[in-house]
Parts: sequence; C-alpha cells; structure tokens
Amino acid sequence: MTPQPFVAMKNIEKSFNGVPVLKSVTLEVEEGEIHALLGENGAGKSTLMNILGGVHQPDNGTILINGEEAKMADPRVSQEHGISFIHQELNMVSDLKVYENMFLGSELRNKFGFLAVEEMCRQTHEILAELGVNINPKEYVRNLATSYKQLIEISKALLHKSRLIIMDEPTTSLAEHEVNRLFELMKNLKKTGVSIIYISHKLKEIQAVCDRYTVLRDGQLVKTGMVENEDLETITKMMVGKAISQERFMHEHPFGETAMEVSGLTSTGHFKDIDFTVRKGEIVGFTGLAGDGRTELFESLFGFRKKYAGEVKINGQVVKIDHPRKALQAGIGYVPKDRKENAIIKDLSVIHNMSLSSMGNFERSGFIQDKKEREKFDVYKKALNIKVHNPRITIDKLSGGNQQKVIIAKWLEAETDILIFDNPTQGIDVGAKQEIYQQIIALSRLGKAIIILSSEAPEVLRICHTINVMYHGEITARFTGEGASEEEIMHYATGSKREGIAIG
Amino acid sequence: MANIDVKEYTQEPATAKSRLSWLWAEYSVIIAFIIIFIGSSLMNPRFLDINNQLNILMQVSIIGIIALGMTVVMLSGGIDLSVGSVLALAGVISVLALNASGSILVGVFTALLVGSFAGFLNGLMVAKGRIASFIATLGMMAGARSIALYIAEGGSVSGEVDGFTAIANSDLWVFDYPVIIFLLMAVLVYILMHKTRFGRYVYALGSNEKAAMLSAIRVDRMKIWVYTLIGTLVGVAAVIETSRLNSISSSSSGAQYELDAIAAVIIGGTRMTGGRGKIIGTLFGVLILGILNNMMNLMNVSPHLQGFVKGLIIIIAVVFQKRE
Amino acid sequence: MANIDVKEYTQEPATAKSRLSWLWAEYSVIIAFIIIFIGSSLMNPRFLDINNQLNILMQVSIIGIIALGMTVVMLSGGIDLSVGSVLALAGVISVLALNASGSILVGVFTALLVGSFAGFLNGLMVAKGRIASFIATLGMMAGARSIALYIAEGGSVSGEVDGFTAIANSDLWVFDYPVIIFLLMAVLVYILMHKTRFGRYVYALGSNEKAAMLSAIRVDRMKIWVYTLIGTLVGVAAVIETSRLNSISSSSSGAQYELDAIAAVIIGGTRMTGGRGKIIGTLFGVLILGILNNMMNLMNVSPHLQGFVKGLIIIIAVVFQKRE
Amino acid sequence: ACGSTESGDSGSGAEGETDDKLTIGISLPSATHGWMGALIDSAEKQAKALKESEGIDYVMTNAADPNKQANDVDDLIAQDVDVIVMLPIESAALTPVGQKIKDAGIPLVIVDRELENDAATVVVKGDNEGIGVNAGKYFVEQLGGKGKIVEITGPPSSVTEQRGSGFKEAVDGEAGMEIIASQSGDFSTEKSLEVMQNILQANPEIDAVFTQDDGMALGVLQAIKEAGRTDIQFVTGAGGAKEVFEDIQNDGLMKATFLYSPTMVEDAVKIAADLAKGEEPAEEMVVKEATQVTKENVEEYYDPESKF
Ligand SMILES: Nc1ncnc2c1ncn2[C@@H]1O[C@H](COP(=O)(O)OP(=O)(O)OP(=O)(O)O)[C@@H](O)[C@H]1O
Ligand SMILES: Nc1ncnc2c1ncn2[C@@H]1O[C@H](COP(=O)(O)OP(=O)(O)OP(=O)(O)O)[C@@H](O)[C@H]1O
Ligand SMILES: [Mg+2]
Ligand SMILES: [Mg+2]
Repeated sequence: MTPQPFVAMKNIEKSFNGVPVLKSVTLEVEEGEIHALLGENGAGKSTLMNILGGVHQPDNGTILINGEEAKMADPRVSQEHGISFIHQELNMVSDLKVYENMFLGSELRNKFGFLAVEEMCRQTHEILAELGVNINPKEYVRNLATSYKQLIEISKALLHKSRLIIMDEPTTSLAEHEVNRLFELMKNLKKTGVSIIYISHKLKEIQAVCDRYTVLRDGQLVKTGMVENEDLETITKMMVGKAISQERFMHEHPFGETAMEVSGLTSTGHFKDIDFTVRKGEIVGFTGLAGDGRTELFESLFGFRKKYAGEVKINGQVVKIDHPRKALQAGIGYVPKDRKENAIIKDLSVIHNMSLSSMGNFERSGFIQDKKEREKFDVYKKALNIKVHNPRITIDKLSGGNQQKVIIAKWLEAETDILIFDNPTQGIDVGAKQEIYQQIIALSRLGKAIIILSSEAPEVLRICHTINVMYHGEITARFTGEGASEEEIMHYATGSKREGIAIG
Repeated sequence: MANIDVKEYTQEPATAKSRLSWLWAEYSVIIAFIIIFIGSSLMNPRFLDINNQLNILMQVSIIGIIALGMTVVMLSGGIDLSVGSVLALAGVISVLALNASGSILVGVFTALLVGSFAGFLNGLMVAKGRIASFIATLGMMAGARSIALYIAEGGSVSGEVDGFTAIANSDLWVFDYPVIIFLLMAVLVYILMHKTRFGRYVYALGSNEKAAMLSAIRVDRMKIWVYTLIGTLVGVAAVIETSRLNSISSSSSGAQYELDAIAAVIIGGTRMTGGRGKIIGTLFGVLILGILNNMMNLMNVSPHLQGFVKGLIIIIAVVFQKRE
Repeated sequence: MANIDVKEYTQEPATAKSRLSWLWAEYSVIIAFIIIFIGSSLMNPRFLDINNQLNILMQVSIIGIIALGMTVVMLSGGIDLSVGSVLALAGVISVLALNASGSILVGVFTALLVGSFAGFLNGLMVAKGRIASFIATLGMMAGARSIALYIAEGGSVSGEVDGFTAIANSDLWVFDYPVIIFLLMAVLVYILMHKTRFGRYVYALGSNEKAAMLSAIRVDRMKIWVYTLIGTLVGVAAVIETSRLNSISSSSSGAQYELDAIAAVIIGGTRMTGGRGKIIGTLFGVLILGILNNMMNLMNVSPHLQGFVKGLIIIIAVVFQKRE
Repeated sequence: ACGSTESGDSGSGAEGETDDKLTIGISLPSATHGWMGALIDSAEKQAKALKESEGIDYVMTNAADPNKQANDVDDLIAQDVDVIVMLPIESAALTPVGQKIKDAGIPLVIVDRELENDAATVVVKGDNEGIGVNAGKYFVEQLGGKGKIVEITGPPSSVTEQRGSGFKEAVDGEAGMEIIASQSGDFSTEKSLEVMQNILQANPEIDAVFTQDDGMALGVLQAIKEAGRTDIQFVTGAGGAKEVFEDIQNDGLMKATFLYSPTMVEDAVKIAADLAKGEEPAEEMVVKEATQVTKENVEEYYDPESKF
C-alpha cells in the first residue's frame, strides 16, 4: 500500500432524522484498484457513496483526495475531482436521445457555440461499441430496455475520463455477456490507473474483478482486505452474520391441477405463439436475454398491456384480462421489475405501500383499520427481515433491497393463487435473497403457482421446477429444474441453438 | 441477526422535540396561519371581534368547499380550472329548475347533478381522452361559462321560491349554515382521503401512476371519480352561493374562484404535481386567504394595491413553509 | 454475441410509411392545423382572402411571441401565469419612460428591462425559493397587475412620441412588422432550444430534474434563465402591443394572455409536465387559435357561445393528437 | 395588413345580389359582469330584430382586452361590413383603431366610452362622470353636507375611475363629508357582500353607501341586513336594475340609482342600421343622461320584463 491512497474517507458519520446510518466509517481506495464495497441491504453503501459523490453531506468526517481535504458540496464538485458516479437507481433523462444523455452536462460544441451533434453521435457509437452495444445514438432513451439504459449510464461515466468511478450495483439488469464485457472494460481501465469502487450483491462478480474489499454492516466498518485472501463464505458471513449456501433448493412436492394455461399468445413486436402451463405448487422460471419479450409477455397476462391475441385459462376458465385489477380478481399477482418506476409509490409510507393491492384485507365497513395494517406489516417485517426503523416514513427512505422486500410483502398480502415475480431479487443481498427464495418455496408448498422471470440463469436454476428459455419473443426451450445447466440455457437464450422444445 | 434490528431500529423518535419538528415539517401552514392571525390581531383591533371571525368563516366557506375538492384533484396529479364556471352554470340551471318546479329539493338536487356531471365530463376527458387536466378543464371553463351566459342571456337569474334563501342564511347557534356545511364537507373529505381506500388510491395515483396501475388500481376510474367529486362539491358551493343572494349571475359569479382555490391548496402545502398534501393544510390555506381578504378591507388598502399585497403574502407564506 | 444486438437494433426504419407515422407522432398538430385550415376555407370563402390571412398572422403575433417563451418554461417543467400582467406592467412603464425621455429606444429598452426583470424574479422564486412555479407566477400575476394599476391609476397611458406607433404599424412587403418580429423570435428560440446547450439542459431539467442535477447541470441557474427569457419575450410583446394602439391599459391589457399562450403550447403538443415538446408545434398551436378566433368572427358565432365553441375545438384538437 | 384604402362601399367588387345585403359589425367587450352581459344581449337582440324586419345582417365579436378588440375590428373591416358599432374597452387604446375604421371609409358608432379623436360618426354614451357627480350631489343633499360615506367601486378600470372621480369631486366640496372606506366589489354581488361585511366590521358608524353598480348595491344591502345595522341611512346604485327599482319602490334602503342602462346599445345599433342604409345621422352625440331615479320617478323606468 502506498502511504497516500487516492481517495480516503475518514470517520464518516451520517444519520437521517436522528437514525445513524453511517458510524465512523473509513474507506481508502488506491489508484488503479477495483475496490468492492460490500454489505447487506441498508448497510449504508449507497449513502457512503452519495457522500463521496456530493449528493449527501456527512455529519462528521473528512474526505481526502490525494491527501488533500476535499469538500464535496454538490455533485459538480465531486465531478471536478475526477469522480464519476453510476447510481444505484437509473438516472436517465428518458425524453432525451442516447447521445444527448451521454453528453449531458459536457456537450461538445463547434466553433460557433452550437452543439456538435454528429461528433457526439460518433463518440457515443464508439464507446457503446466497446461495451458491445449497438444502439442508434439518436434513439430516445425512453424506448430502450433497462439493460441498455444501465449500459448507457456506465458509458457516460467512462466518457468523463474520470480517475475514480463509483459503480453502485451496475449489473442488476445486465445479462451475463454484458457483465463480462463490462469486466473486461473495468480491467482495462484499471491498467490506465483509474480506480473503481464496485458495489454488488453478486459475490461471484466480486471474485471475478475486485482487488480489495470493504464490508459494512449496519453502518459500521467490519473489515477491509484483499479479495484473493478470502472465500465467498467468509465474506458472506462478514456481511450477513451467517453462511449462505449457494446450492439448489431441494423441494420436491406434488403439484396440483393446472392453475394457468396459456396458448397461442401473440403480440406483434413483443412475443409470439407462447404456450405454457403452470400447475398449483409449481415454480416456473422464464429466462433469457434482455429484450426477449419476457416482461412484455407477463405484463400482458397481468392486463397492463392490452393488445395481444391468444387464449388464457385460469383454473380451466377462459379469462379476458385487460386491466391489472381483473388479473388480481382472477388470482394473479405481479411483482414488477424496475421498482422505482413500476412498484414503489414514493409518497406513501412503507405500511401503505404494503397494503395497497389488498385494501380489502384491512377494511371494516369501508374504513381502513390502521392497527390491522400495522400488525400485518410487523408480520412481514419479521418474515422478510425488512429493515426499517419507523414504517410510517415514506418508502423512498428505505434502502433499495428493503424497498423490494416491501413490494414482495405487498403481493404476498394480496394472496393470489398465481404469483409472477419479475426479477424479484434485483439489488437484494445474499442473505435476503435466501429469505425470499424460502418464502417463494413456502408459497409453492401451500399450492400457489409461481412464475419467476429472471435474466440470471443461476437464479432460476436454484429454485424452479420448470425453466422456459425465451429468445426474440419465443419460447425456445423448456427444461426441468434438475435437467438444465447454465451453459445449455445460454445456448437457447442467445439463439445459437434452436430446436423442438426440449421437455425434460 | 434480528437483535441487531431491534437495537437499531426500534428506537422510534417520540420525544417532544421530534414531535414538534414533525409538526413543523407536516403542518408548517398552521404556523404560518398563527403568525398571520396574530399579526392581524395586532394591526387591527376589530379583527378579533367575534362577529368578524364568524364573517371570515362565512366568507371562506364557498371557496373552502371548492378547495377541498381541488385538494383531491391536485393530490391525484391534476388540476381543475373549471370550478368557477361550473359553479355559475350549476347555479343558473338550478335556479331555473327551482323556479320551474317550485321545489327547493329539486333546485338543490339539480345543482349537485349539474356540478357532478360537469366533473364527470372533466374526468372522462382526463382519464379516457388522455387530455392534460389543465387543458381539459380549461375547455370546460370556457364551455360551462358560455352555456351559463347563453341560458341566462348574459344576465342573472333569481329564485322565486320562498325558503330557498334559508339554506345559506340560517344559523345554528352562532354558526351560519354555510360554515357548518363547509366543516361537514371537510370532515367527509378528510375521512374519504385518510380512512378509505379511495384516498389511498388518489395519493398513489398522484405519486406514481404507473405503479398505481400495476398495483391493480383502476386508475382511469379513480380519475373520473376524483373529478366527479370536485364537481359535486362545486354543486354544493353553487347551492350556497345561489341561496345566499337568491340569485346568480351568469357573467360574474364564480369568476376566478379557481385561482383562489388553487392558491389555498398550495398554501396548504399540497404539492403541485400530486401525491403529497393534506386536507387539514387546505383548511388553513383557505383561512389564510380569508384573513388576507378581510384585513385588506378592514385596513382599507387601495384596490389597486390589493393584488400586490395579497400576492406578496401568499408567496411569503409559501416560502416560509419547508419545501422538499 | 454482439451480432444479436446488431440484428436487434440496427434496422433503422426509414421507409416512406414509417416517415409518415413519425411525422404523425411528432407533429400531429400540423395535421390538425391543416384540417382546421381546410375546414375553415370550406365554411367561409372570405377566410382564404389574402388580407384575412395576413390579419390572422398579425393577430397571433403577440400571443405567439409569448407562447414561444411559454414553451420553454413548460418544457422546463414550469408554468408562467404572470405573462399578461407583466405585459401590462412593462407596457405602462415603457410608455412613461417613452414620454419622459422622448426617445423610442429608451421606451423599447425599458419594456424589455421590466419584462426580463419580472421574469428574473419569477425565476428566483422558483429556483431559489423552491416555490411551485404556479404559485410563484400567480403571485407575480397579482403583483405586476397591481403595480401597473397603481402607476396608471387604473386607466391607460398613451404614447406621446411620434414614430413610436411605427414599430407595430409598418410593414415589409406584405408582412407587418409584428409578424416579422414573431417569426424572427421563433427562429431564435428554435435555435436556442435545438442547437445549443441551453435547450438541451431545459429538456433534461423538465424531463428528470434529479438526473440533470447529477449530470452537474446548474439546475437553479437554468431555471432563472428560463423565466428571464420568457420575461424578455413578454417585454417584446409589450412593445408591439403598446405601439400597435399607441397606448396600454393597466386594467385590461394582457388579460388572460396566459391562458391563450398555455393553450397554444399544449395544442402544439408540449407535455404539461415538461421535457417533451417542440417550438414548431407551438407555432402551429398559435395559428390554430388564431384561426379559431378569426372564424368565430367570420361565422358570427353568438358571443355567449364563443367560449363553448372555442373550448370544444381546442379539446378536439388535443384529443385528436396522438398521446402517449 | 388591412391598411387597404379601398372605398368603404361594400358593393365595390361584388355582384348585384350582395349589393343590397347590408351588414352591421359589432365589437364589444366580453361579458365579465352583469351590466356588460346585459348589454351584449341587448345588442344581439336588436341586431336580430333588424335582421328580421329589414334584412340587415350583423356580425358580433367579443374581446377581453384592447388588443383582441383591435383584432376583432380588423376582422370586421376585412369582411367589408357597412357600419361598425364599437364599445371600446379602453378609449385611448381603441382610438387608433377608430381611425383605421374611418380611413377604411366605414361609418362608426361608438357606445358608452368616447374615443380621443373624431373618428366616430355617432356617439351613443351614458355619463359615467355624471353618475358620480349626480350621486355626489344627492349625498350632499340628503346628508346635509355632513356624513361618513362608504364607496364600493368596480374593479380598477377607466369606468371605475370616472364614476369615482365624479363622486369625489362633488363630495370633496363639503368639509363635513368624508369617504371612510373605498373598496372594490368587482362589479359582483357576492364579492360586494363580502367586502361590505368587512367594511361594516371596520366602521361602526356609516351614514350612507355609494356603489358604482346596481349589482353591487344588492350585495351591500344584504350585508347591511345581515349585520342588522341601523346607522346607515341609504344606499345608492348605478345602472337601473330591476331589483334595485323594486327595492326603491318598496321603501327599502335603496333610495336612488342613476341610470346607465345597457339598452343604450339598442339605440346605437338602430343608428348604425340607418347609417348603413346611407342616411345621415340625426345627431352626432346621443347622451343618455345619468338620470337620478328615486321613489318619485321610479315608476317611469320600471319594466317588469327587463332582464337587467
Ligand atoms: N434520505 C434518507 N432518509 C432517511 N433514511 C435514509 C435515507 N437514505 C438512506 N436512508 C437509510 O439509510 C440506510 C442505509 O441506506 P443505503 O441506501 O445506504 O443502503 P445500501 O447499503 O446502499 O443498501 P442496498 O444494498 O439495499 O442498496 C437505510 O436504512 C436507509 O433506510
Ligand atoms: N435529500 C433527501 N431527502 C429525502 N430523501 C432522499 C434524499 N436523498 C435521497 N433520498 C431518497 O432516499 C433513498 C435512499 O437514499 P440513497 O440516495 O442513499 O439511496 P439509493 O437508493 O442508493 O439512491 P442513489 O444511489 O440513486 O442515490 C433514495 O431512494 C432517495 O430517493
Ligand atoms: Mg445501495
Ligand atoms: Mg440504497
């Protein structure tokens, strides 16, 4: 270690509304290293980074850049110190085009002061190509899938020629090949002396790219060390206080009758000829790359999208679902992905978010019983280990992982027979992931039909009885949970292998 | 692991100090109100006179009833510019119905019907036509006024049925009926917004429409209800306004009520873009406006300067409140 | 694996049909305009008369200039209700300056100064005071009108300098100066919004303020500029209005201009909540309103019903446009 | 664009059939208060009547501000109307517009508010100053030159200014007369009711109330009635509304009003029709006196069918 790290955050303290979130945390990042910042949901990782990025001000403590004290009064100052920040939640301007987002705040101009559009497009194209993405720079960001937005955010940080890039869970919506490209890029950056702070709940990634790590737990520093000296279990243990197995869950139980039967579902541009059935007690997974039409398919089944053809049977009855309400009445629940846009109501309290889809459970003669809501929330708080000091605060004050748990609680409370989870563990720490999987399995034991959408093959492999692989809007393969391998799934997901449906 | 949570998260702040800061954050409008109230008492001794206080209550009741509805609309993320015109239209038609039928009940019912129907149309345009509420209700504002003028031939219409004026001109103990109706409506809307799922859904919709829809809320239907609600409240206001003077003017009645109602809602701390705000805040917002108008007359401020003074104080009251 | 992406995203649609559907999505207001234009021609033969066409252009130029500024404000996610009042105030003060100095230049300069200063104050309130633009500019609306009334004692003031009226009453070939000024402003604002950083930042800010801030854009400063810009444009409009009639009324000049300007912007396809919209759309929005007013006069629609007809057509024009 | 100096002769380019089709152009402010609403209605009715009886067409326009009114007039000129009736929102602002009409060779009948030049062929006007002056005289007379007066004005505008200054002039002459409050009732009954309530609160002693409009007077009466005040001796109005006449007849608190009838526009339209037919005007200035209406002469003016 050199005597003077590139960035040193010393004894940082921060509390929100009297609740301490960071307690004298120290973090040092060397020049040209990839430093993993680890910790369970709500440990304070993002908050610490927000302080470094000038988004929040610390209550106490100092930040040193190359040994000199720096005051990060706002995001500008931080950027001027050569720090780029890829935030946990996407911060894209969806009404601007790709290149406009990339160069937002640092536009290139010609000698008359006008924007040099073509030059910016060219550079955008180049930098995206490095990540293996080929998008029209003049496409509006709102028309892109989340993974592309994420990649654009990453590219934007790269564009700035920063000396330190903070990546707060950059891979939550990326497919594996995109992640690999990102890692190559990170390694190249490292060689040129750029430092990276990398936050992720996917510990495999940490092992793949990171040099050192720092673990936070409940706002306190637990340990800093070299990644190569530790194995996954130890790190997990430091984070959550116990070892977590990565094994496939063994959960054999008999299935009931068919709960949902879909045949010939087609929506031009999104998916075509989708057939599948889900039985009571079965956990069915859908996986594939971004843009494979998974989300659109299930948004249609949930009644959020209306333009599709084909037949859907619930418990043997043909149903026409053209609004999420009807889906709920038919017994379908849906935990959407991208919780910031699709799931959380940021002005409602944690409790009210939990009860939103099942108000009937809390009403007596038309009036809401506050006490009942509170009691029910406490049940979920315990069951899902939701960390919140006061559930009456608005949900946006929770860490990302805990927000996700509240949304899951919301749909558990709706008690539907069929539950669709789209990317249910996005941004959730290993411990909590385990808890969520256990919840899902417990539900399936109760005879609920479960559908899980995930771009992470390992996730579906761990808990699903049946796995469907999608490619370009079609189901290209179907495996049993035991009969599938990550490698084979990838073949079908990338379209490099295509044959009659392989039913295991 | 659970023990960590307990240690860390169960200490709910409930000290007197934190209570106070909570009150401040949530209800700074009340503090603004108290300051304005005390200031007014000091500036003019007649202000505190019980009759004057009752006058103020009476004077704010019409705008107050409308502002309650406006709060709901604004919480849902919309706005309703048509309230003043719809009031005039509902008033004109209800007086005609009153005179034709000779029945007060018919008159009252007509006003409510016209109001809620206009609101329903607004709701349809916003929810099903996907028109920005500003423009949909701007259209309704022009349209309703226009029809009122056409029906009343530009003039005013007067009630010809005995007893109709009693609605707004009777009192219970010291409180005039309009004040009682206003407070009753406030309680009803409060309960609706905070104790029933209707309110919950309105907040959800105003905060994140897409997420509300994905939570299986019928967003379109909610919007239609919201505008129908304000329409109905405008109908109630129209009854009071008409009954008070036993007549309504198709040209001037209700003029600019929308601005007063919106101002009251925003002073009351409701966010322009929806999702955040309180009925109680609006109540105090309405009172602040009432006191301002009252003081302006008590102090005999030049009519030319009243706009300036009023604008200034509204802005100060809003700045003074803690914003996100 | 990159080949998958390529297949997915490089096929750029550029066929004639997709061009058309793009035009439709982006500029459906133009189609609405064409329909209204053709409809008007068929309904009244006088409509197509070249003098009538030039009249319409002249008539829309003042609202048009204001609507340009309003587009920018609304793209930034705000609104400016004070435009009419500020126009009256700028007009009154500039006429006084004109008469006092005898110099047309001083008069013009004063109008611009008053307008941009009022805009600057609006910007300060919105950006630094964190007041919702609706309420901040509502305050300015009341305040500016009030000061204008106070200065002019409720009446109007007239220019006493020869040549001042020439500004709005001269023409170049067949086009009146106001029309030329309007088109000039439109070109300038267009360039500003689409070719410079300023415009880019306004869109960003209106679409996602937090993201704009995290991109190190000085959001507050941008807002102040935006309101100053519309203020200056209002100053320009004030010069034209004052010069056209060689006088300005402190009580009625500029009344309800805000509503016309906002309506034009929304008809032009700009989203109420900001981030999306086009200057060209506003141009056609303004023309649609102009044609409506003109046709109402040509067709002799009953005055009491004009509001109804206008409201209806505006709503139809908006519904007709493809909404997200 | 419309500075075309064609002759005002409507038949210039048209065929014989349009020759005898005369058109009256009417440009009025929009109906923001009762009096104007009634005036617009009277104008439309009169124009319709003329259309039926004499086949004279009409075009009516409405404006909320002087600039829009200038636009309206442009439209009228462009339509080659044969005569224009205009009620200028602001005299000064519409003066150049009047000039334009004159330059276009179109006869112009001005209603209510005079222009500052001689563009008008005929002026039909009430007497806004007169209302104030006559009311002032009435107050001095009734109160014996001594008393506390409240004034309820219209919203700030030149009409309000003229009525107010006429009144002040007359009252200022007497040392014992004092205007203790002057507030705007916005030409609205409801607003005047509220304003008067507050004024009553602030002033325990009031002798009489001058209102600039009958609609506002009705609100004032209601406020006084509700407050149960007995110190106020009388209230006056302006305009000539039916309800006010009724109160005068019934010995109410209304003791006088000063005529300013919206029906003046009927005369203007009739005169315009004559001008359109090419007749010379009988007189160039028709002044509708601000006649004082009290118990003595109210029967003369009361019309139970009136809409105003
Ligand atoms: N603005 C805020 N107001 C109140 N509490 C906050 C705020 N921001 C964060 N917190 C709280 O601070 C704690 C730390 O949150 P933070 O977002 O830093 O966690 P994290 O480690 O990034 O978790 P995750 O892995 O879920 O993203 C959480 O308990 C959260 O509720
Ligand atoms: N100044 C603030 N006041 C209130 N809430 C805030 C504030 N700043 C952030 N928040 C909210 O608190 C939550 C947690 O804060 P924080 O920013 O640490 O976490 P985050 O979810 O990781 O977001 P990001 O990484 O994008 O900043 C966020 O959802 C954010 O919207
Ligand atoms: Mg985080
Ligand atoms: Mg977080």
